[in-house]
Amino acid sequence: MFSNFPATPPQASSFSREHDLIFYALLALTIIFTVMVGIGVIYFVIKYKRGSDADRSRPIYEDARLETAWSVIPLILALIMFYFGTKLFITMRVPPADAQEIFVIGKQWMWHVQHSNGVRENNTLHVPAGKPFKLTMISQDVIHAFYIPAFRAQMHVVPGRYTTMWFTPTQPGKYHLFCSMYCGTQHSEMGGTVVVMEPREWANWIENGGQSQATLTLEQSGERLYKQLACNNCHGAEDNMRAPSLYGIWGKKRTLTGGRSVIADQSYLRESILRPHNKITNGYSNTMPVYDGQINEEDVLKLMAYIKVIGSSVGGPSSSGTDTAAAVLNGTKGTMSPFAANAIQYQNSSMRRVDSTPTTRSGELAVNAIAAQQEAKGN
Amino acid sequence: MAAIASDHGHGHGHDEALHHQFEDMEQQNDSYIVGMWTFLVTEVMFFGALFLIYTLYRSMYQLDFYLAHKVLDTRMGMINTFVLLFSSFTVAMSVRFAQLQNRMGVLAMLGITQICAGTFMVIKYFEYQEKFGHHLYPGPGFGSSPSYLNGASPNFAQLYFGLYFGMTGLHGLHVLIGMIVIGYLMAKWWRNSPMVTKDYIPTELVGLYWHFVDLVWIFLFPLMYLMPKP
Amino acid sequence: MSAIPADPNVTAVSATPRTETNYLNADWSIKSWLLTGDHKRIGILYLVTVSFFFFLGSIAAGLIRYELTAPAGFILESETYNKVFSAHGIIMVFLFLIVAIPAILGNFLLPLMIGARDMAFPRLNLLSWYLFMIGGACIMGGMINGGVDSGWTFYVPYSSMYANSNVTMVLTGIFIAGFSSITTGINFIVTTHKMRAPGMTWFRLPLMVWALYATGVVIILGTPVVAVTLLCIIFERVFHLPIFSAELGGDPVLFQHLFWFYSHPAVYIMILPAFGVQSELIANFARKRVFGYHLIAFSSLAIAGLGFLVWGHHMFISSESMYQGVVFSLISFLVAIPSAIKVFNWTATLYKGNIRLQTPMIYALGFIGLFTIGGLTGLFLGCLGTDVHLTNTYFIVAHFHYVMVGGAVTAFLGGLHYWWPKMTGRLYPESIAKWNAVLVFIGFNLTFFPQFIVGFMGMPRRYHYYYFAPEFQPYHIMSTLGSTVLALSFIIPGLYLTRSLTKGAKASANPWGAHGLEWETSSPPPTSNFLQIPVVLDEVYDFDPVTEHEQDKAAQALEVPSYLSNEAKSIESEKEKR
Amino acid sequence: MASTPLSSDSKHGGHSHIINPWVLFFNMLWLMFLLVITFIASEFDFGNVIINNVVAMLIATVKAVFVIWIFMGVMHASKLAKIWVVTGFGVLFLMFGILGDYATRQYEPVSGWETNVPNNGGSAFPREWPPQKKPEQVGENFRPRG
Repeated sequence: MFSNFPATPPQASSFSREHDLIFYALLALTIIFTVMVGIGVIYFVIKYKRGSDADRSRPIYEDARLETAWSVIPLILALIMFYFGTKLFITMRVPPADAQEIFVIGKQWMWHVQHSNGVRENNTLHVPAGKPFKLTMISQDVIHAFYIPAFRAQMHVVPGRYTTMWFTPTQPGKYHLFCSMYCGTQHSEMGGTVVVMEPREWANWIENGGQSQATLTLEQSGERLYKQLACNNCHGAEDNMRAPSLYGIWGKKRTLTGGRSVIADQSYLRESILRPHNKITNGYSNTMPVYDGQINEEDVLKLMAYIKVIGSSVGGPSSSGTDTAAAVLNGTKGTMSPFAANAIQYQNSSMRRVDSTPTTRSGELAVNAIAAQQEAKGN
Repeated sequence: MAAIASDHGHGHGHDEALHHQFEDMEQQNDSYIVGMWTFLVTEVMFFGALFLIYTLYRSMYQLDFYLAHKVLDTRMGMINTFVLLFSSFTVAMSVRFAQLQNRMGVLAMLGITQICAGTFMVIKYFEYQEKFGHHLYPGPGFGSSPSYLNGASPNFAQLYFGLYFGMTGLHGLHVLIGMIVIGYLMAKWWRNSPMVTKDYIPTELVGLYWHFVDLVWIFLFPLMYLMPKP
Repeated sequence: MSAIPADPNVTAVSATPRTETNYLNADWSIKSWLLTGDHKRIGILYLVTVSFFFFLGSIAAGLIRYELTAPAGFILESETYNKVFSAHGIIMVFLFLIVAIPAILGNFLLPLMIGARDMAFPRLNLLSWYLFMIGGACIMGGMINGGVDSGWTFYVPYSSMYANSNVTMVLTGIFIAGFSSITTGINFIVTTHKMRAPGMTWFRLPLMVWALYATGVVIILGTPVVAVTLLCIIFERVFHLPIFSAELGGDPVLFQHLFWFYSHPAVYIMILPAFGVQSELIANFARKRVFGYHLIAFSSLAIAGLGFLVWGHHMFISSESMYQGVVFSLISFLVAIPSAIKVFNWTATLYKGNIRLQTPMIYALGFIGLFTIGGLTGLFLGCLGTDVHLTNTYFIVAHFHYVMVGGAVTAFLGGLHYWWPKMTGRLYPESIAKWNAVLVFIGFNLTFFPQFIVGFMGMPRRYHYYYFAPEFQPYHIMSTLGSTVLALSFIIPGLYLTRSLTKGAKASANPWGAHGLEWETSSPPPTSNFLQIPVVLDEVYDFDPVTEHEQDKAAQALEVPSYLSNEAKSIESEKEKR
Repeated sequence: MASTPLSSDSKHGGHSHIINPWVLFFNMLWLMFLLVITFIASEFDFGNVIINNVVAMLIATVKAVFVIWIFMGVMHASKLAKIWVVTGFGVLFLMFGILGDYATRQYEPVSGWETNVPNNGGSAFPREWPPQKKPEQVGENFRPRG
């Protein structure tokens, strides 16, 4: 029909087509029988209405042949439909051996999905087109039902026992995910989106821990921002006409115009980014634009992290100090414990794109952040 | 419909025990018996559902149920079964006496039945008391004396005792209701009320009910008290 | 058409002379009503109370529909919405549908139809009304006290561990109301077996009696199971006896098994009496014996029997074993056949009849249409493959409303109109009633047809919000518009039927010229139903459309409206005076 | 009519057949004997837990039949009452069809891991067994899950 007034759900899994065929066959039967009965009723009512001159002689009250006919014909039709329906159902209930397993936990009122490589998401499910998936599901509290209309797949999620469903998505796109078994106050909001991706896109996604791009550390995103804001046009590796280099600046004493001097610490750097005209380094003029109100505190923090990295290096980029910087930026993380690296990543989570999920934030990485803290305490 | 007036209207209108809607005593008695049986069928389904739940859980957790059931006192269960079987006999006898319109016989038999029912309830009371004392009532304090669990999983043992208290409790409730009904019937007989003396059916109905209570216990006893070792 | 739907042989047929005292005016005191053993008075008591509950349930339905016009709701909180739909379900199922036709029409008609003075156990019958009232009061008490939000199905562990404590009270109410049904069922069975008038053989019974008998059997065998299942939840809540607790290894799905073991047959408690009413209406307004009487009678029993074998089709996706699912699906397809037979037989009854399109007949014809759609959409849900997608959606909501409202309520209204003169001794205004019957049909389809579509699109049932799926909204708006029409069409009969109690024309013993023992006695009948117990000599539905048609023709030739008997004429002139 | 004993008026009482008291008495003795048999059978191992249970239930059923047939007077009751008794137990039997679900679940061709745990009835909570290997648990209400 009209695109903004749909009457059918999208077909997005390997079951959809077969399901819809059976559905429309049943629909045709329904229409045929309803119309038959309807026409029969209307015709008889008009013809044999009181006072009409229709022939009423020799009425029939019982007719074994007729009654057998309309018992047996619907029976045969019913059995045919039963056969096809059952065939589809058995397909739906028997996952293929190569199906990849996904674990689903239902709780009031959210879906918690865990992919087999540990990627977690809440109220969303990312799957690639063309690959069978088997969902093993359990509930933490009451009975829920995992329902994806576009896949024609639905299964109860029961506490105390695993239930399974499987499907092969076929059509990339975003589809509804519902909880269809009444589960309490926010039952209607227990749902979200199923995102069917192109296989390659999905492979990337799952590789990057549930995000379309690899997560960046605070420093990495600072570097990106540094280039984005074109800081590097002036603040290069060496001092130049326009601006001093920031390499090796961290913790150094800076002489300002007017003779005052300050230590290049966080608060100085912050002020110099936001309101550079307040403290101008000796020998330079006030050419840097004011970033106050232009970038937010988060960006300042990122820039600060990057400047700290390059500022801690000695001299130019070729000097030994930058190795650490490069190591940090490249994600090899130097001597940092893996927990700490995760902690940084955790701190960095605000960089995430919209399709990232809150659990990644509060899940594994968060746990590692806490572990890192404890590790630090222990040391 | 060409219907003609029937010639047998209230032919037995003078019969005190005959209700106005019936034609004769036979129809009335038959109706009451059939009515009571339909009611008993509902009772069968009522307890049947519980037996079904019990069967399922026991087949799932045989060993735990076996270990948990050891706490029950088989002797007490046996005595209770004997008591109920005997009371069934006395009730059957009271129906017989009612048919013979032997008022004292009925009263004596129903009296013995009441004593049996009382004995049953007293024994049940002691059994329950023991379970409560051993912290075997399901709920937060369950199994705080683990030695009484005989090593059964506290979870599954709780299921067992949940069903034990549920089923024997409902059965006990039926015994109590039976005692009240029999007491009422005895009062009627005592006062020589024509409702019971002229018509044995009320006594028969109470008897049927009491036999049903016995019937439930006949299944409850081996299921709850006498589990074979898995 | 005249306001008096009369028949040429009205006065000729009514064998019993009209008496001044009837069951209504025999005694006016309130005590005489509250302590009555008279099945007719109990039927009227049920009518009053059940209408009240229907009113409450309808208000809840209206709230639901109104709320759903907006994707994010606009008058109710989610919690309130859940309580409202639970109230709608609980009231409509336990306090209206299960009781409506059996306890109102069944109670009133069963002894009249078989030629008995009363039910076999009048006091039990009265007890059943009191149990119903106590149960209803408990349910209402729980709802006034804050309401329950567990839905009418009370699935564990939601109802046993997560819902609020009102559940206990409401469940107690349902438990008690269940015993009310059981007592009614016992009465139906014993009455049908033992109280038939001389000559009333099994195959002379009106089909309504067959249907009520089958209903009684279903009530007797099913209700105790749900009673004990709900009792288990009470145990769990009040006495901490874990029965379905998943934490301790119990199985919540077992609750569903036991619940549907009753609740599927309960569907037949609701619809079988409707079949009975339908057969009566079709036969009496087509002026013809029901086509395939035996087959319809047996199909009632077949439905009652097979109804106990299909409970699992509510659980295809609730982790029930796949193998059992296949078996249940097969039996569900088989149970569709007796229903289909009935529809075809009713249609075939019209053939060569002498059809009178009066109000009850319009309801009956509407029933055929709606029940056909309701029944056939049941196949979508009995069919395993499609059920996986459609269950728990608005498709299933639409399906069972087609069967329950389109079937049971339509039949109830038709039956109420048909037997209204017998119950009250008054005639209702025919023309407005006729148009209203058409309105019910239109309003109903407008309300529930869009729900099939929105269900197929995947809108889950019991959803308060759907802001994340705005494509559902147009259908909800259509549905709400339809429900306004439907609500109107339920209010109108309430008004004109109430008005007819005092203002309506007096009805003769047999205003329809219908066939059946209940029309042999006066309207309203005397307390003892029949002055003398009738002896039945002729077959059921012994109409003769040919002769009737000839009589009509002859009367037309004389230009005298044949249906105006002397009695009716006098009423007509009285009306003119007024 | 009402003053005469009902037994003498066979037409009046319909099926009110008066059972010989000795029949009732011996029925009681027989039931008590069966009760003792039940007890003995429960102590005796017939080789298989299923057979043991079936034997116990068979004896109970025999007892039930004697209660229904003689004490409850179905022996002399109308055909209708008999039909109802049979229907009641028949539908009860149907209801036990619910167990078919649990019996067939384990054959489902789903590669789940819950089926690896034998005799756990499909419950996701694994049972720890045998118990004697466990350390003594004192004062602990619930065994840790999983």
